[in-house]
Amino acid sequence: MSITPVHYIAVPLAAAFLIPILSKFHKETARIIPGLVFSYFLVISFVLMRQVSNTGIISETIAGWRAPWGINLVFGYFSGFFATLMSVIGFLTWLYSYRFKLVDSKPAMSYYILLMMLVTGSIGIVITGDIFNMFVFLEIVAISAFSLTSFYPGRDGAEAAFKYLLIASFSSFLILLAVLLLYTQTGTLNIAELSTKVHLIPQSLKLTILVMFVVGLGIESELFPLNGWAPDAYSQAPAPVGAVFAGVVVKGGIYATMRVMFTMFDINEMGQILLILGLITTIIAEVAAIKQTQVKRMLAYSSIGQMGVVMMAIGIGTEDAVFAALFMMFNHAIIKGLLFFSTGFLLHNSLTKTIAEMKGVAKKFPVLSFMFALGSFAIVGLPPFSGFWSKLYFLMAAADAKLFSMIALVLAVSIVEIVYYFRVVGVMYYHQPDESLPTKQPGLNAYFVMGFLAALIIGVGVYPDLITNFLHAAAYELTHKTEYVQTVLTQFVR
Amino acid sequence: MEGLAIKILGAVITTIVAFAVGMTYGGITRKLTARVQNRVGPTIFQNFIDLLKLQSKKTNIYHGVMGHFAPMWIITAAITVLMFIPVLHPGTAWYNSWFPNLSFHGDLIFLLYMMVFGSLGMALGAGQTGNPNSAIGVTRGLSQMVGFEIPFVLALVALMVQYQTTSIQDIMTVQRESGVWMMFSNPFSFLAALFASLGMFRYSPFDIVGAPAELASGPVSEFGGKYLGTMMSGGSIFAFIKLTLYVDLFLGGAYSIPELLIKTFALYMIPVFYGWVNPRYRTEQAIRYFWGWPTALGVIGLLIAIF
Amino acid sequence: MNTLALILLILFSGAIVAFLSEKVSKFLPSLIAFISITAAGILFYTSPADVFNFKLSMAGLNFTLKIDEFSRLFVHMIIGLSWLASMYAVGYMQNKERQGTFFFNMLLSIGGMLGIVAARDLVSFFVFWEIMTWSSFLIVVWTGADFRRTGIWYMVFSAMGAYAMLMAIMMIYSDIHTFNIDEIIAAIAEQRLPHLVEASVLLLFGFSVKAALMPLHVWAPNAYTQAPAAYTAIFSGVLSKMGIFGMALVLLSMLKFANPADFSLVYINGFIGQILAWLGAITAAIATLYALIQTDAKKLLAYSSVAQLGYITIGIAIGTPLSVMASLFLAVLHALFKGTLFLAMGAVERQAGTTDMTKISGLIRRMPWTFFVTLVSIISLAGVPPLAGFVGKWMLYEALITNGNVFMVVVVFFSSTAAFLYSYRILFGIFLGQEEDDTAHVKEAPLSMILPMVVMALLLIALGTYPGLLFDPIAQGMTVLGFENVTWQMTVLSNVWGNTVNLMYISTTIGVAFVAALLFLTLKGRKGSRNVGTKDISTSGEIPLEHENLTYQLDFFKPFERAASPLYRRKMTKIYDDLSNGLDALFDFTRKIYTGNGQTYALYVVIFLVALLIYVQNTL
Amino acid sequence: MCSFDYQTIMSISIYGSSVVLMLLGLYAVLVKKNLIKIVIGLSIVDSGLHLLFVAVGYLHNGTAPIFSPEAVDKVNQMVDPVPQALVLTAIVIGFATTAVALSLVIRLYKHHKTARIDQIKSLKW
Repeated sequence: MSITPVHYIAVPLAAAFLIPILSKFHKETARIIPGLVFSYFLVISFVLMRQVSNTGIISETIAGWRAPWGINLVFGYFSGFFATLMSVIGFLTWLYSYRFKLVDSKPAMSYYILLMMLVTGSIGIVITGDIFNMFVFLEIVAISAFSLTSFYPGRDGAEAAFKYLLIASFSSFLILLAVLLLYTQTGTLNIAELSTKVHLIPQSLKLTILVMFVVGLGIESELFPLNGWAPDAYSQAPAPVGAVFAGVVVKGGIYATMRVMFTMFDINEMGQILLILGLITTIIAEVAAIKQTQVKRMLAYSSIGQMGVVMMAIGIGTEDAVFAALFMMFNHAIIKGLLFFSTGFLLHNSLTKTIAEMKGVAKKFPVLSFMFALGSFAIVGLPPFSGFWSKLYFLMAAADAKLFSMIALVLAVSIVEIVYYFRVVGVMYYHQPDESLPTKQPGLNAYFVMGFLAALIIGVGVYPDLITNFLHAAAYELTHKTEYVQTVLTQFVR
Repeated sequence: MEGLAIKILGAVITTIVAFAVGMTYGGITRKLTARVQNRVGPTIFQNFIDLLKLQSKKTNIYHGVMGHFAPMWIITAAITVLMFIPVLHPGTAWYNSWFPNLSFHGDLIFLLYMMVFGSLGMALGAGQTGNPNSAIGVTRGLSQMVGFEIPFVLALVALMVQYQTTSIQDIMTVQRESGVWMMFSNPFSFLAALFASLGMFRYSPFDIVGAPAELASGPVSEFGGKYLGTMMSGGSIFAFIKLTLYVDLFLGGAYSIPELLIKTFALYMIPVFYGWVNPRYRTEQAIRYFWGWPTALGVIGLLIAIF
Repeated sequence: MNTLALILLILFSGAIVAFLSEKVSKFLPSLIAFISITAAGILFYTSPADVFNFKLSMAGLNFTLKIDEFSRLFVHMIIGLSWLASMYAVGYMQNKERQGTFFFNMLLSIGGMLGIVAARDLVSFFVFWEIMTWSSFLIVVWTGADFRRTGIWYMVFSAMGAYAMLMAIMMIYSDIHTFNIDEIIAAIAEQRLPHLVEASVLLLFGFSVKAALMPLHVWAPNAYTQAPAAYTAIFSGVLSKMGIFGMALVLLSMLKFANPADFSLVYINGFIGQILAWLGAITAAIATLYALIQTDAKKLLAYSSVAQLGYITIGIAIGTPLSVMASLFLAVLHALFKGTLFLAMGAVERQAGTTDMTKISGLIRRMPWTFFVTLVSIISLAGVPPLAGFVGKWMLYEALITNGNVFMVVVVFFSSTAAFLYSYRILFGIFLGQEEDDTAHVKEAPLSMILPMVVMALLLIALGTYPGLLFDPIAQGMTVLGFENVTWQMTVLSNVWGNTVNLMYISTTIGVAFVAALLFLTLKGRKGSRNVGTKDISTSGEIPLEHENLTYQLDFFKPFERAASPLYRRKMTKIYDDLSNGLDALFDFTRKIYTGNGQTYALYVVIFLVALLIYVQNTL
Repeated sequence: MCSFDYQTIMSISIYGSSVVLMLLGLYAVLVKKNLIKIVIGLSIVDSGLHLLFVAVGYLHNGTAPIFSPEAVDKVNQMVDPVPQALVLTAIVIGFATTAVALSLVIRLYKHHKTARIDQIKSLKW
């Protein structure tokens, strides 16, 4: 039974179905099965990536219907990078939250199912070749994200989830409308065929569709006017879910935007607008972050800011810029993951989760606070860590495009970033802890996860070639869509 | 070898001459001041008498190492600066060759710094003695020094820039060849330097450093016997040095000892006259005084020198 | 394995080992740090000159590290001073905790500095610059005192400087698509760099932050005071020279090589040079004024470092062979005497508990060696003849006068005369005056702390009469930069107009006169003299009581401060405080956009959609 | 002259009604303060969109797109099946979202004791 992309979706759905039944007999299964699923994800992505490296893009048809009619799954370097990243983050989150219990001791079955659905939905977005199918996966991700945000029974969880739902339903409405208009004009839903037929659409209608896509997906990838829901959702979700939001869910939205911008439509029309949007997002997010008193809300704003910079790189549109965007997303996923994981335990028992509560935490949790400090040094972009290289490549791409005022703004904003990250590190290390601090040390699995992420950050930082040529191939594949269209459409000639 | 012997002999003679002239000028000034205040006043050689008395003291107390070194710093500084001042033009008179000016014609910037060497040494010694008065005196002396250095430097820089040299010997040769004293060729710099000299001699209006009544003679208040004697002789050599410096820079330098004596005495009388009629300035008034008109004159002199 | 890479590897791995070894025993990190620096030093001095270049291509960029003659001078400084400081730190850090982090960051910043000096391409230059910055940041906040004002301000200013530099690097990259410095210089010579002016201004901005020039010096006093004294010696002695190295790189190698035919380039270089020189002069003057009124010795020294850096910047900015030589000579000298002074202050702090001059006085009897070392370095700091400081100052003045910027000479002279004031202040404040009762128990600092200080003091004395020892490496370095014939002899200084100062004569005369006076006074007064303590003084009659301490410490230069009061009125920190408060209010305003009401977010989405549609329809 | 034959009237009315439905729903979501009214507005918008989906695939007196032996020649008479498939999924998704929304409204009401959205903004700035 050879491994194909469809396993990414079939296996978790089956598992999601089995868990409630099995957990009737034995409580622990709810915890073990998602682990198996995620490790199977790792195996799939490893095998498929090896297959991609020697045979190029894999395009798999489902249910026998060939490309333009049936739904097909495409797994190239570009989608492969996202899928692998998401499965790694998913696996690490599962391992980190292995001991995770809802308030009482009963293992939170719903938490594990929803986590699995979240990661599967995102991977679905990434590997599907059909635009409506992508919409469906977007909705799966959205719904599981609503319920995860409102996971804690407290008051704010419900409020954050409702706001998220309200805005996300706008996004689904817009995307659905755009898909419909596309279908009426081109008569097909397959992305590859759409890219060949999109020039038939009259210009004004094409622009409307493009705008709907940008706004719809912009809500998912947290662009400025549309990201009202994001800070609330991140801060109310449990810490591991925050890492999944930052590492996986946002990436899905941005992947969809890139696929729409680069493969379906022609980028240089909307590039300028995306550039400006990204810039405004970064500035406002970082500026809001410095004024935050709650740690997770601050991390939320900072990840919106990082995504703004990624959106700017996409706006520039050259292959180097896309490479920088991918590298930044990779860095953001692992560093933000580390930050969320370490804050998860540092603020385990504090209700308000404010920065003041982290006073003098380094004395009681030396390793955790070291991890947080390492994360904040890396995300700010200081040299020996991986954050520096992605910032450098982004600036080089922007310099090639002669956007100096933009570079200046990005650098100014990263100074703001330095201030609020180092302020937190200062509070952690250089204040006396009040005795009431609970000394509940995290389990071994959490240490392993954080250690792996820290090693990854330092490893990529010291020797970035580990992933740069892999990312160059992904960027090349995105910006030169002919190969993508060929493999998908030639299917039905054979 | 033979030249070296002459040089050493010349050095000793210069020191003696400087010491003698410095002391007698001190005595004359005390005599004149007394006369002005219509009292008889001590003999001209009163300074020598005081010195002998001090040196003859058998026991003297000292307050630790730095206190012991303070007088040596002053006398060393005095002798060193003396060595680098060209006292007389290399002229016809037989004894001119005795007044050595070491091979490199005495650089102006070196002199500016060397004068501070002495006062810093004394300040350290004064500090070691533990007497608060001496410390207060030192601070006033240093602050005042910052005051009068500005016009002094303005004047010197004007000279240096105009004649493209930093050595006194060249300035003397310029005056010798052109026949015009520097006093007349750039008067503003001369005036600025003159005002600065008022501060330099720490004579009456600017004598807050060792204000006799208030600070019990300031920095030197804890030194007695031989130490005070050495300091006095060092001080008088410094007086002679400053006078010859001014003569060399602005009054065309002297060809013979008598001419040198006349010019230096004339210059010395200016601060003395000025001192008789002025009450003592407080430190910030002194500084403001020096940063006022003298600096303006110096700047004008400098502007003239440049264009 | 290339020796240069090996040296850097030793330092960085030494840092990690030192960090981990703290768990093993409290005493280990300082030993490991000392050993790794000695190893790096031995490796550097024993291997031949041409072996020091190292190419690495990684992540699509190629990095070249090469130590040429000019950077060799800075490497001498770095290794020499950090070796002595690490020897000192073995004693100084004895009973402090968290030594692991301290030595980790110390070695990291030393490695960073070596990297900067050896970097021949802008990216590795920037990488090492950032490593140096954040490792020195971690040491500045090591004691944890006053984290916000000292630590965050230091990091923000260095980040501003670093990112200005990064912006300049990107501008250069966008023009000629390379980071290699030699190629950039070639491109400048052929006018293929349209962004030259903006890039060089930004680079100089970055470097003047590190060299603490006037408007950007605000972080320096606090940072130098808060950092532990063992590191401050390196911090103010050598780390600030990286800014000078950078300025030399931009002004002397980049802009200098622009061919003079193109009037604009020569004009730019001259113009920028003049502004920078004037900035240096004003920094020197104002910093010296602020140094006067300090009561804490380390803060006083910090301001004096800012002033000395001002002199060095003037030298570099003027650009004539004599002025560059003067500034390099002063740079090395400043590393020596400022290093010694900070180490001495560390010794005083360790033995007497504090360096606040209003609390301790009269330590000369208790700590004679520290006093001797401070005396020697203060004399050379003030520039008084027998010692090396005079040589540097003389060359700087000659350069300024012969180059014709006379008003700058006056400003520099004013600040160096005022320097005498704070030189005396620090000597008197700590060592002279009457003894405090509670410092009676103070003992002299241990040998491992005294040794490095005495070595540096002896070096200062030697350089006083034989500056040639230092002129030789400087001259070689300057020939690499392109200054043809720099005339120097072992003991004679000469300027363009032919005036010379023979240091041998000066020293011998001073020596002879001093010995003569010494003999005269000690021999003559030997039998009768009596050594009395500082309490037996004639204060117009009354005899001071036993416990009463009459030392004059408070408002030491009040009269001078009153006289120069207009200069003290404008405080630079106030401007930055207002700026940060203004920004804070602006940030608070912008975050109010997220009102919290779900419906308003929905409204934002709809309005944005309509606006985008209208915009897109009629523009594209 | 535009002949208002029966077919155009039908299509215009369907498209028109779907647009009206959408605007109506949008109005409810943006203006109405009560949470439940907002959720209802959302479902109205969804139903408007589903109507549009179906209308797109509509063919005047077309037949159901089922291949039976006698219907093989009437292919061009068949109604386009793809939008209908899409609308089914869209309806299910709309239903799921509304279900989650209502459960959230219940919990919000339990905590905040109010159903007005402008009073539920403890998470701000």
